Amino acid sequence: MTMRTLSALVAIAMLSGAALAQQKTAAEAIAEYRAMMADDNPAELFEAKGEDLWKQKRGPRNATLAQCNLGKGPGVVKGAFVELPRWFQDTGKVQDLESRLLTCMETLQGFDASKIIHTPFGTGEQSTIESLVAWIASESRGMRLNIPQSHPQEKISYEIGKRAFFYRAGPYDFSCASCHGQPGKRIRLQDLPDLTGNPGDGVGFAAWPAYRVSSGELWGMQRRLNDCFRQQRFPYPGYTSEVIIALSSYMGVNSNGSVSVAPALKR
Amino acid sequence: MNQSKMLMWACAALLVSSCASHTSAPDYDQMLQQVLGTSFRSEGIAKLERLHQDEANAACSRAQGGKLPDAEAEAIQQAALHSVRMPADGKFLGDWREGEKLAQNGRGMTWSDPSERPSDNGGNCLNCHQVTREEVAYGTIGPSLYHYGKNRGVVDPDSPLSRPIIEYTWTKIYNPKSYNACSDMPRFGHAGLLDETQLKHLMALLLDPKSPVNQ
Amino acid sequence: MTTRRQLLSQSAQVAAMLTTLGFFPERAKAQAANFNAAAFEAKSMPDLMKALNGAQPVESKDITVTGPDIAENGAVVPVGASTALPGVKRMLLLVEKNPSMLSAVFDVSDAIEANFSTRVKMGQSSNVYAVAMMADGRVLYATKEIKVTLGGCGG
Amino acid sequence: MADPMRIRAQASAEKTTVRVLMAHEMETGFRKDASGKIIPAWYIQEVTAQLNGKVVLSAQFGPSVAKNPFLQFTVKGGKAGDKITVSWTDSKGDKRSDEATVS
Repeated sequence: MTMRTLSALVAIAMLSGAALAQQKTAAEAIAEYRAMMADDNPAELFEAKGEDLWKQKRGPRNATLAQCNLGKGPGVVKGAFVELPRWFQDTGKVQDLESRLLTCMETLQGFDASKIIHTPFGTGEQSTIESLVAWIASESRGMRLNIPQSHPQEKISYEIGKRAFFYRAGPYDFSCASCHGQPGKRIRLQDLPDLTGNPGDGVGFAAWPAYRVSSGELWGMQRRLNDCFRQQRFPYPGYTSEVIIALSSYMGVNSNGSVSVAPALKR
Repeated sequence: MNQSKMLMWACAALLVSSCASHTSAPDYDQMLQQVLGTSFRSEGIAKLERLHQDEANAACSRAQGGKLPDAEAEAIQQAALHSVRMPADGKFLGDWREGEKLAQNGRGMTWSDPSERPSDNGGNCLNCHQVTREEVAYGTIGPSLYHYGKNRGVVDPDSPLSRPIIEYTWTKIYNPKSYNACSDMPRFGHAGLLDETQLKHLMALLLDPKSPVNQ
Repeated sequence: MTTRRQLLSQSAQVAAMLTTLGFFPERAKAQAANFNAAAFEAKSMPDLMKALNGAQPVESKDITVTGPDIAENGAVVPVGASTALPGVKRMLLLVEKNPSMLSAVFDVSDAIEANFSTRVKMGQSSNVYAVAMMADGRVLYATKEIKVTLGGCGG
Repeated sequence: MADPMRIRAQASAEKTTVRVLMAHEMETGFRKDASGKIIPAWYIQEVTAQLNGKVVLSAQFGPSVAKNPFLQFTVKGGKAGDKITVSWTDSKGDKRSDEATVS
């Protein structure tokens, strides 16, 4: 037992030099790649489309979203994104940006929200929402997250989100915390923000929605978390389901004070 | 839809009895169960039953990343240790080449995968561990496994001297909770993620002196 | 839904299949007037030069190829081709191990510099070439290896 | 109809740097959809750029140019107020043209 421990310790000491040098090169190379991609984020294409869609008369009622209340009053877009999720009196619910957009599309434009909920990501009205969230998030770019916790339901959403974050299950025994529960870790070469605290400006919650390089699509937080649950080997979380909104409350409130850079560019 | 409702009621019923002692503060754990029950649906091979926790996962979830009380951790580890089945033929090492393929393969068990059969699953090792010197795209959630066998003095895996480390490694892959109640690592043998042959290939990757892990 | 890795391996298989059948979807689909379908189907440098009426390429320090050493994702790899040499007619960007190696062709006019950047897909780690076709008939190139890594989450 | 491009043209002392993002799928013809059917190739094949109405660049793209293509090139001279026009034609014959003012 002691022999094994000793040899392991010696091995770690010998290893760290070589491993560190190699790690640094790979990390540097990846940093270089990301720097080359930093400007000219294709998310801009979605932002432009989203702004257009917001102002367009659409849906069965042929109405725009100009009167949509994202939390700061009808039609106020600037600064709304960094205060979501929040509690809304008219629906009596804590809503994130996407569930709130569904409410507006239903009440103002006459769309059937339940139909959109079952529309596959990246198609139909789901792609409308993807462009809308890109634009709405961009209107708060550079602002600090300031997600409210004053309403009791907002506190409950946070507490449920926290428990969902640590909920281990499924064939791999994973929870969100398996990957995002400690600082300084990676999966393959991708850095994993520690989402149990505030990972800093433009990191984690403060980076989404984002343009996903791997699929060439714009992903909102709903889709990001949907794919987390897929990788977690969980069953399928419904679009705008309560667990996703609760997790957003938890991660968002933890990130309060950090600058939002969304829509960012992600792997 | 029906299934999710059923699960919700089942969870609610369970919780009413188990949580009867808590009264004052809102019962967030019960609320979570209700939220899980209404939020998820079965998709492909990823059925709603996957939300069910065994005792170990429930205890580690409650701890929220903190340490479990010693007695609770010990009980989980003992139970895990007892779940481990050593290879039927007494041979622990397969082919490290196959092991390396499994280590690279991060697929398996998602709702977009074709089946839950071990043949459709990868070992996912590189997601969390360094394995060889050549592969730079490795994760760091787990410790580096580079020189795993070499560092532990495994010269001849068949030698009785190697036996303790061989059995330890098999146990660790089969059910990592044997040594760490809240280990982040999946229980590859216990959960039926990989079959015995695949486990042997991973063993060879780590312990065969010819494996790139030990170069 | 398929994963990226499945897609990559499938795309390689499909590419191989199409090659053996001698069938290329893009030939039938060429809609743009000046699009050189043969060049974009070339599998090797000699084939490519044949399609573009170019001489045998010679490596040159005067040509610059830019790109990262490691691409975090093969779906989008930033690459560039440039030279300060006068008399450049055309610049090309090639990815050696893609199903077809030619990614882009830039015709250089007097009004612009021979300096272009774009983003390409790479199915696997490969040499990337910047090629300059000169007015005097010379064909010069620079190359660098770009490693494509496998991703973790969402990969 | 295709979505608009994003064109940025910035003049410095002796040149104008133009950066373009185009909204396009750039399907290779090698990918399969969920049901295993090959998704047909569909990609931008030609790109031209004009400075104040005069063609300064013509380029050809293959299917290996990444989705939502990015292109950067440098025009000799150019000054604030000049017009840069970028046009593309894809393998289905669809076209798109957008204009930006040099800043």
